Amino acid sequence: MAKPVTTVPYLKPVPDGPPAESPADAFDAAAVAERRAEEALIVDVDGYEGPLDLLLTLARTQKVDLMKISVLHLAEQYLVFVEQARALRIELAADYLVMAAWLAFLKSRLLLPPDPEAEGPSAEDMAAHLAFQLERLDAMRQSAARLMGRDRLGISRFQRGAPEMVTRKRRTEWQAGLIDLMRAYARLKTRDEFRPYAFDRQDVFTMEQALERIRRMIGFAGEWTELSDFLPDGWEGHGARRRSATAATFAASLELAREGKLEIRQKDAFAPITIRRRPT
Amino acid sequence: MTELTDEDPNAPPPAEAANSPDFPPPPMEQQERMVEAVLFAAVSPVSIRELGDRLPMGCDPAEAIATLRRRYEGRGVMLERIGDGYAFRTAADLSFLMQAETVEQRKMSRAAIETLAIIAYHQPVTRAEIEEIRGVAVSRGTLDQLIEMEWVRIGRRRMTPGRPATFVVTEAFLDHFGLETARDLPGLSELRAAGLLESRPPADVMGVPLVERDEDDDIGDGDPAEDLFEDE
Amino acid sequence: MTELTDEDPNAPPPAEAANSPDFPPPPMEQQERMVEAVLFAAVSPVSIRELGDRLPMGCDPAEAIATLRRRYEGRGVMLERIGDGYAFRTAADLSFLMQAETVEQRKMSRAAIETLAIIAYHQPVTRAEIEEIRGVAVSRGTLDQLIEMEWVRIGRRRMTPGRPATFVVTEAFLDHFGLETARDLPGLSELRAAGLLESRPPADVMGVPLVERDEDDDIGDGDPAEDLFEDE
Repeated sequence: MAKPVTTVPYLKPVPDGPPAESPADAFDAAAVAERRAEEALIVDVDGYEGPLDLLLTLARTQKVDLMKISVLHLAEQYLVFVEQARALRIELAADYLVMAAWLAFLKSRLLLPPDPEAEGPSAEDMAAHLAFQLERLDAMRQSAARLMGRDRLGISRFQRGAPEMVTRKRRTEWQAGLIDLMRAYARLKTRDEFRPYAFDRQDVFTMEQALERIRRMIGFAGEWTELSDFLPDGWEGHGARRRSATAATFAASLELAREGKLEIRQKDAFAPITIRRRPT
Repeated sequence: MTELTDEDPNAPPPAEAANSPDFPPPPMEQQERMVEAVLFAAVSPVSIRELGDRLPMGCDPAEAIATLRRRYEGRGVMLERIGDGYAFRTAADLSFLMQAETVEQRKMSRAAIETLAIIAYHQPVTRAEIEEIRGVAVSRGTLDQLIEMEWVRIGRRRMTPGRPATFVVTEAFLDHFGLETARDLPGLSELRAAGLLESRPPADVMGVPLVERDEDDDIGDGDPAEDLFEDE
Repeated sequence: MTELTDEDPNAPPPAEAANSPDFPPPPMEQQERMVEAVLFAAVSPVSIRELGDRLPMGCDPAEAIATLRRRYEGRGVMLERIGDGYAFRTAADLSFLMQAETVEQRKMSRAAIETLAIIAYHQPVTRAEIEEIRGVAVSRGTLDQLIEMEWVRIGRRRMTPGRPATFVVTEAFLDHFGLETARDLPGLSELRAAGLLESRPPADVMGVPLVERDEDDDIGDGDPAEDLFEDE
């Protein structure tokens, strides 16, 4: 089984024309065979689904159960294939070359006595795994063929040619619960009750009121007059009403001073504020 | 179920024999199967003549059709004659199975739910009253939709000038909302307790009394007025 | 041919009654007709669940299927189980009559056919595992073609570093190849017994090198796949 591999049989050209019959043609036969060998190799490399596929094809030439394959022999076959391809100046894809390197490594490991120091899998393990991979790929290939040979739909079995369509009726289900109904009603009711927020004006003296009051009174007050004298009747007491009237009157005096209508004076901090009409 | 001949009824006739007049035609049992398969897979009705062309030589498609037709009598599908051809069709009484209902969940528009709420709380209520409460015109479509949903129906006419129609809620409405009667609708105080009336201004916090509204509150505060249900 | 009950078996159930639990389901004879009608009308397999949705309340589609299946044994059309569903398909032995209906099959490359077989037998399987088995990179186009044909879909991600996507076969695959379930793949148990369905090599064994490709596997999350074989 381990006889030296010199040729790879399937790389020999397969004659696809009538064999040369005339002696005159025999002269060229060798050249033709060589040319055909090149062509066949190109065709073959193109036809392989990667190095594992090539290995599987090579393994088949051993005509043994894949599990009993000689991996050493297989590695040699592969390396010869790659050499021939190189000799024919055929560009091999990178993965074929990587496989060649790996197989060369495996071959040397298989030929050398095992190194007790070596780590990792033994050469036998690697060889066994390669054999497993080939068998598994072969099994998948056979399974694919069996699958494609089944009674397939549209080839052997047929579906209904004129299916009857299901007419779709759309029904709308309204999503509304009691809570939605109540919310809607509540929304209406609160809208009725809702008004812009407003103060009760009873205790509020506005700046507009103060402005009007000062404008009316300042004409008579040519002299410095305390601001507190401008507070309207009934607002001079204490509490909210006085604070509101004071703030409004003070703000109004600032506004009139800005307009150039009166002057403001305060002798000290917290001293009474006095105003007078601006002399014209 | 079927009479077996000594031949395997599933065995196809030998390809060459099929169209040779020297071979006897397949048994009727087989011819029936063939017609059954052809009609099933065909895109449109198949005529006797077409069947004759497709079946092996010597077959009698008309007879196969006749026996097949009897076989499917009373079944879920029928072998029907359509024009010159024959085809399988769903039995007429089962056509309801060919309709699939898809249920679409939809939210009601704000206008619709508000109008519905007003009708529920104030029924019987006229359109003018609904508009007065909502403060906007009620489109005819909104009321139509509620009527189509079978949640609202037209009630008695109001005995006022113009005799306007009134709207009331239906049994289906009560059903949907899980109410025994419209009187079970929660009142305003309950809505408030449930936190549904929170948008009221926080007047009490300020200690300032609210200005009285001069507008008449024609909406019953709380339970709907008793007379609103007179026609129930 | 069929046992008649005292009810007219052809009478449709009253429309409102059909889905009301208060009405007894129609007799099995009727249920069988209904299932027959629905399955005849459909192109794709219909699941028991879908049948249950379409038939009146209280029906037992599984039982109807069983009797219907027996009824069509040996006929020109067969009631086939396909994954979770059922469908009528013409008997395979009559394919010689179907030249008119024969569907031009898309030409598949050897790589595509092999990849399909690997996915079917090894599912759920990652792309790296497919490549390990074939010893060659799987082109994106090959998987795309299988997915486009709806024979393969993306399954659950593998809970391993990188969370790679897995591939599984679909119901359309089962339908196309006439398989009830993926467990019925030809020779599956023998392959498993021979240890040939192990997609990962023992960790410590140095496998045949595979040239890495720089193409990204950017397949998105798919539906979680049932691990068809892992739970056996």
